[in-house]
Amino acid sequence: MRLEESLAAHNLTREEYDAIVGKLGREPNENELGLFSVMWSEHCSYKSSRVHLKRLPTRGPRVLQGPGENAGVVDIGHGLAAVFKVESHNHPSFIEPFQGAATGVGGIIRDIFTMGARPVALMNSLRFGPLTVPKNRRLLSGCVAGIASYGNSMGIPTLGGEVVFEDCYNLNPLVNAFCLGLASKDRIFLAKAEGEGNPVFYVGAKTGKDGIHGATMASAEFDEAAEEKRPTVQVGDPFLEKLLLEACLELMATDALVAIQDMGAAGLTCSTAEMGARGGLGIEIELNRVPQREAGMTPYEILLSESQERMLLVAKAGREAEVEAIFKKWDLDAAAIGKVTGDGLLRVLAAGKTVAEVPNRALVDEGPVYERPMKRPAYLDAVAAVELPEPTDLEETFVRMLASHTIASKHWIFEQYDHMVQSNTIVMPGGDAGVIRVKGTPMALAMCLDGNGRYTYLDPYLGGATAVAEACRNIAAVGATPVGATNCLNFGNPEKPEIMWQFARAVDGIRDACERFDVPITGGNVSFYNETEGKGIYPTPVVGVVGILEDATKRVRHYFRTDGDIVYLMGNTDEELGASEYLKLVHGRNDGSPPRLDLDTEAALQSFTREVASRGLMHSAHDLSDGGLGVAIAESLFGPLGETMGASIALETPRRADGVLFSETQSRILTSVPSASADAFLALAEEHGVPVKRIGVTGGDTLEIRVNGTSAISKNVDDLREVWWNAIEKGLLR
Amino acid sequence: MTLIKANVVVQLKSAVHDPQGETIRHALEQLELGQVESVRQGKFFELTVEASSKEEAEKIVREIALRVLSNPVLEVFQVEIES
Amino acid sequence: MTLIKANVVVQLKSAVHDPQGETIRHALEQLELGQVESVRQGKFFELTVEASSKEEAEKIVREIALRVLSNPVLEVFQVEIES
Amino acid sequence: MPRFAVCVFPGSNCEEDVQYALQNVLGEPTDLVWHKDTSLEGYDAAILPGGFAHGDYLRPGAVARFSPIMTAIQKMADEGKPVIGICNGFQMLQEAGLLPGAMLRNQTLTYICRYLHLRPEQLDSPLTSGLSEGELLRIPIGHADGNFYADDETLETLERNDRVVFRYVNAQGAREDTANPNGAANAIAGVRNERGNVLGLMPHPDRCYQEELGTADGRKLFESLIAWTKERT
Ligand SMILES: Nc1ncnc2c1ncn2[C@@H]1O[C@H](COP(=O)(O)OP(=O)(O)O)[C@@H](O)[C@H]1O
Ligand SMILES: [Mg+2]
Repeated sequence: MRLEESLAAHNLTREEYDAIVGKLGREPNENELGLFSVMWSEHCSYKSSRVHLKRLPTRGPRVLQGPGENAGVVDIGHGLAAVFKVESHNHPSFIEPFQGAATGVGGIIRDIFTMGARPVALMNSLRFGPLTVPKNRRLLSGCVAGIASYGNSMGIPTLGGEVVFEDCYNLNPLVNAFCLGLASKDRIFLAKAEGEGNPVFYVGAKTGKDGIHGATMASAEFDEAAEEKRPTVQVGDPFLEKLLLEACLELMATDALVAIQDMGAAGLTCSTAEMGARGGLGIEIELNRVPQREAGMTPYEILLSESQERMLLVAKAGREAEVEAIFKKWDLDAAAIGKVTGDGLLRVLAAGKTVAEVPNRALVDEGPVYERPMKRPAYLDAVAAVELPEPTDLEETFVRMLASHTIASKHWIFEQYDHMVQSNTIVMPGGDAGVIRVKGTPMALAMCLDGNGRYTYLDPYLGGATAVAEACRNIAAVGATPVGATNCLNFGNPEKPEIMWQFARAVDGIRDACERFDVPITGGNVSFYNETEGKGIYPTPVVGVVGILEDATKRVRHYFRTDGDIVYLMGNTDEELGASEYLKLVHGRNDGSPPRLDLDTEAALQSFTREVASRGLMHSAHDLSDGGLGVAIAESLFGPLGETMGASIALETPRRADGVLFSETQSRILTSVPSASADAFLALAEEHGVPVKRIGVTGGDTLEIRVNGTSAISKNVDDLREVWWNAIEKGLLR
Repeated sequence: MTLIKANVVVQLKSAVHDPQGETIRHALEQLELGQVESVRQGKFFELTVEASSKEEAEKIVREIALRVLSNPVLEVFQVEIES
Repeated sequence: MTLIKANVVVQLKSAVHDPQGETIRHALEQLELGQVESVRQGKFFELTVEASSKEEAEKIVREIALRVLSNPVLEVFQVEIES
Repeated sequence: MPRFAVCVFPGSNCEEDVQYALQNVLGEPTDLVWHKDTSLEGYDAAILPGGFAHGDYLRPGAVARFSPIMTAIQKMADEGKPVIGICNGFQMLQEAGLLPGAMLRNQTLTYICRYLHLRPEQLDSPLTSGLSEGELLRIPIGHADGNFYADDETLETLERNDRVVFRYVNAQGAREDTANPNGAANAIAGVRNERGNVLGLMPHPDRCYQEELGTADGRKLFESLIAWTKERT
C-alpha cells in the first residue's frame, strides 16, 4: 500500500505521520502505525477539544479524582465516594441500535467498576429524529431495548435520563450513557502501572476481530461508505460483564491488585499504553498468550480489536495464584500476558518476536493537539424576532403540547429499564432527578442528565450554561445539593470552524455555570463528527449532575399529593418563546433567542428550594423546562403509580396567554405547599430574595387554568394524563 | 393463490461473537452429555405466505428475511420453501 | 473421533400462542411485502460435537436438545445431522 | 430461630435485596448460598432470587436448574420446607419441574418494570398467611418473560386445587385484560406445588418492603414467610 493510502486508511495526516517518525527516530511498521492511529484518533486523544476542555473547573474540596482517569470521583461523606461518568455511543447505535446502545452501557459500567466502585445507578440521554420516520421508530425501540438488556441484566437500576426528538438527529441519533458507582473512599483503584516485574493479566472475554478501527470510526464523518465499516458492530455479553464485575470487586477487596483498566475504545492497545504512561513505566506483552476467539488473528488485529467485556490488570508479583483463583470461581480466565518494565516502552511480542515497540508516552501524552480555527456561524445573524399568531384554541394547543414526544411521558422507555433493583430507588424515573438512598447511611444521592440542542444551536454559550443550570435545578427540586458534574459534548465536524466555535462557546457556558454553582466537572466525553453526508446535529452538550441529600427522608417528589395545598410558582416569568418547544411544535420553527439565564437568580432559587425541602415545608417541587409553566402544571398532576390530582390555577399577564403558559423562562420551580406551612415558606422566600407567586390550589379531578380571569383550560385530569401517557406508544404504532 | 410454507434460519455471521452460544456450550461442558466443540445460536421462523407459485413465495420470503427478520449488519439468513 | 455438525430447531408447540411471531406478522402486514398468513418464531442451534459416527452424534445431540435446548412444557425440537 | 438461605447463581441480582429485607429489616438470620454448594442443611426455608442467572441465555432458568444447589432445593421441597422462587427464581423452579408451566415472552415483547395490583387468591400459603381476606397488594414486577403458560388441563388442575396463589388485577381487585401486564394465562402471577410448600411468583416483594421504596406491601409477604416457617420448625 502506498503511504498516502495507508495514512488515509488510518485517518492520520501527513504531519501526524512525520511526528510519529520523529518520535520513533524511524518509520513505524504497520502494527505501530495502527497503534498511533487509534491512540491519536480524535476519540482517544481529544486532539481538537483538549485546549478548550482545559478551561473547565475540575477541582473542589470534594473532588478525589478529576478528569483523566476512567471516571471522576467525589467524596460524599460517610467514608464513601461516588464514581461517575457519561459517555457517548452514537455511531455504533446508528449502525446497530440494539447492540450499539447495549455495548455503550456495558462500556460505561466498566469505566465505573474499574475504579473499585460498585455500580448503583444508570441514566441515558437519547436523541432521535421524529417518530413519523419509520427508521427513527426502529432506532428508538432498538436503542431502548439494548440499553435495557444490558443494564437490567447487570442488576443496576436505570434512574432517569432524557429523550428528545428533533429533525437534526435523523441520521445522527445520540446515545449517551451515564453510570454511577459507590466505593469506599480509601479504596479507589487507578489505571497506573507500578512495580517493575509485576505481572500483567488479561481477564474477561476472548479477543475477536470485533470493532477493529472502532475508535477511528467514531472520529470520522459518516458517508455512504459507512456500509463498509459495518463489520465493526459488536455483540454485548452482559452476563460475562456481570461475572467480571463481581470477580474484579472481589479481587479489589484483597491487596493483590496494583492497577486495573478496562479495554474500551482501542482495546488492548489503549489500556496497556495508558497504564504504562500513567505510571511512567513500560509494559511488555506477548500476544500469543492473549485469549483469542478465532484462529489466525494477526498482531495488528489483536492489538486493535475492540471486543467487549475485557479488562487489563497489574497484580503484585507473587500473588498470581490468588488472582487466578478468584477469576476461576467466577468461571473466568485470567491470562498472564506480560509484565511491567522500567523502560517506558510498550513492547509487543508475538511468539517471542517483537512486532511493535513504542514509548507509552508518545502514544498517550504526546499526541497532536490542535487549536482549530473558529468562526461564528452565519446563521446566527439571521435570528429574527417575529410576530407570532396567537392560537385560537388555547386548550387544544395545551393538549397538543402534552402529546409532543419530547414532552410526553417517557414511561414506555423507562419501564423497559429495571429502575428498582438493589432496592434503593426512592425517587423513580418520571421526576426531576432520580434518587437512591445509600444503605448504611442516612443519606441519598440525586442525579440527572440535561441538555438542550435547540438552545445551544441558537446560542452555544447560553446552551452550555443552561444545561448546567437546568441539571442543578433538577437536583435542587428533589432537595439535594449538587456536588459534581460530568458532561458529554456531542458536536459536528471539528474541522469546520463554525462547529469549533460552537464547541468553544458551549464549553465557556458550562464553565461559567459550574463555577457559579460550585460544581466541578470530574470527567466526561467528547463526541465529534456527528454528521452524515455533511448534515450535522445541533450542538448538543449533555450535562450530568450528582447531588447529595444528607437526610434521605427529606427527598421531594414532583407531583401534587394532598388536596387543598397552595400552588406557588417560584421565580419570575418573562415572555420568552424563542427556541421553545411551543415555537417548534405549534409554529414549526426554531429561531429567536433562547431564554436568558442569570446565574445569581438561578443560584438563589436553588438554595431557597433546598432550604424549603430540608425544613419539610413543601409537598412537591417540579422544575420548569421544556414547555414552560403549562407543561409543569400538567406534569404535577400525575403521580408515578397512576395517581392523579386536579388543580385550579389563575395566571395573570399583561401580554399573551400562550406566552405565560409556554414561555421557557429559566430559574423557575413549581411547588405545592400545605397551607399550614405557607407563612414559613413566604418568609423564607423573602429571606432568599426569590420572588414567589401564589397561582392556585390543588384538588379535584379537573385542571382549571384561568388567564387574566378568563377560563383558558378546563379538562378532566385523567383525560389529560391519557394523552400525555400514551403519546410515545401511539407514535411508535403508527 | 395458495398458501405456501417457508422456513427462514437467521444466524450471526461467522466472525460475529455469539455470547449466548458460548454460554450454552459452557453449560453443556459441565453437564457432560458429550463432547461439544461449539454452539451457535440463531433464529428460526416458519412463515405461511400467499403466493401463486413457489418462486413468488420465495421472492416474498427473501425480501421479508432481508428487511425484517435479519439484520444484515450482523446476520445472514437462509430460506427454504416447503413443498 | 471426528467433529460432526448438527442443527437443532426448537419450536413452540402448535397449541402455544407465540407473541413474537404474532408481532412480526402484524408488523409485516403494515409493510405490505406480501400476504403473510402466519409467522411462528423458534430457535436454531448449530452444534459441533465429537463423535465416532453420525449415529452417535445424533444420539448425543438428541439428548442435549431434549434435556437442555428445549423445554418440553412448551416446545418440540427437530435434529438434523449434517453430512 | 429459623435460618433462611438465599441461593446465588452467576447472574443473579436480587439476592441482596431479599437478604436485606429478611435480615436487616425483619431481623431474621439469612445467608447467601453459592449455587455450587450441594447442601442446604441447617436452613428452614430457601429463596431463589430474581436476576438473570446465566444471562437468561437460552431460556430464563434453563441453565440454572442444573446447578448443584438445585439438588438440595429439591430435597428441601421434598421435606415440606418452604421454597420460594421470585421472578427468575420462579422460572428456575419451573424449569426444574418443581412448579408447573413455563414462561413465554411478555405479550409486549419488552421488559416491564412497574408497580401493579396483585390479588392473593389463597391465604394459607407461606407468603400469604399473614394477609387478610380481600386485601390487595401494590407490588412491582420487573421481567421480560413472565407470560405464564400451561396447557388447558394443567390450568384446570391448578384452578381446581387452589394452586394459583396470586393474580394480576386492576385497582378494584377485578381481573381485566389491561391489568394483566404480560399476557399470563388466567392472569396468573404466582402458583404453588401440590403440597403447598413450593411457591413461585413473578412480582418482587424484595423491592417494596419499606414505604420509601413505593409501598411496604412486600414486607407483609416476608412476614408471612417468617411466621409460616417458625410455626413449622
Ligand atoms: N432515556 C431515559 N431513560 C430513563 N428515564 C428517562 C429517559 N428519558 C426521560 N426519562 C425520565 O422521564 C422524566 C421526564 O424527562 P424530562 O422531561 O427530560 O425531565 P426534565 O425536563 O425534568 O429534565 C424524567 O424523570 C426522566 O428521568
Ligand atoms: Mg420535563
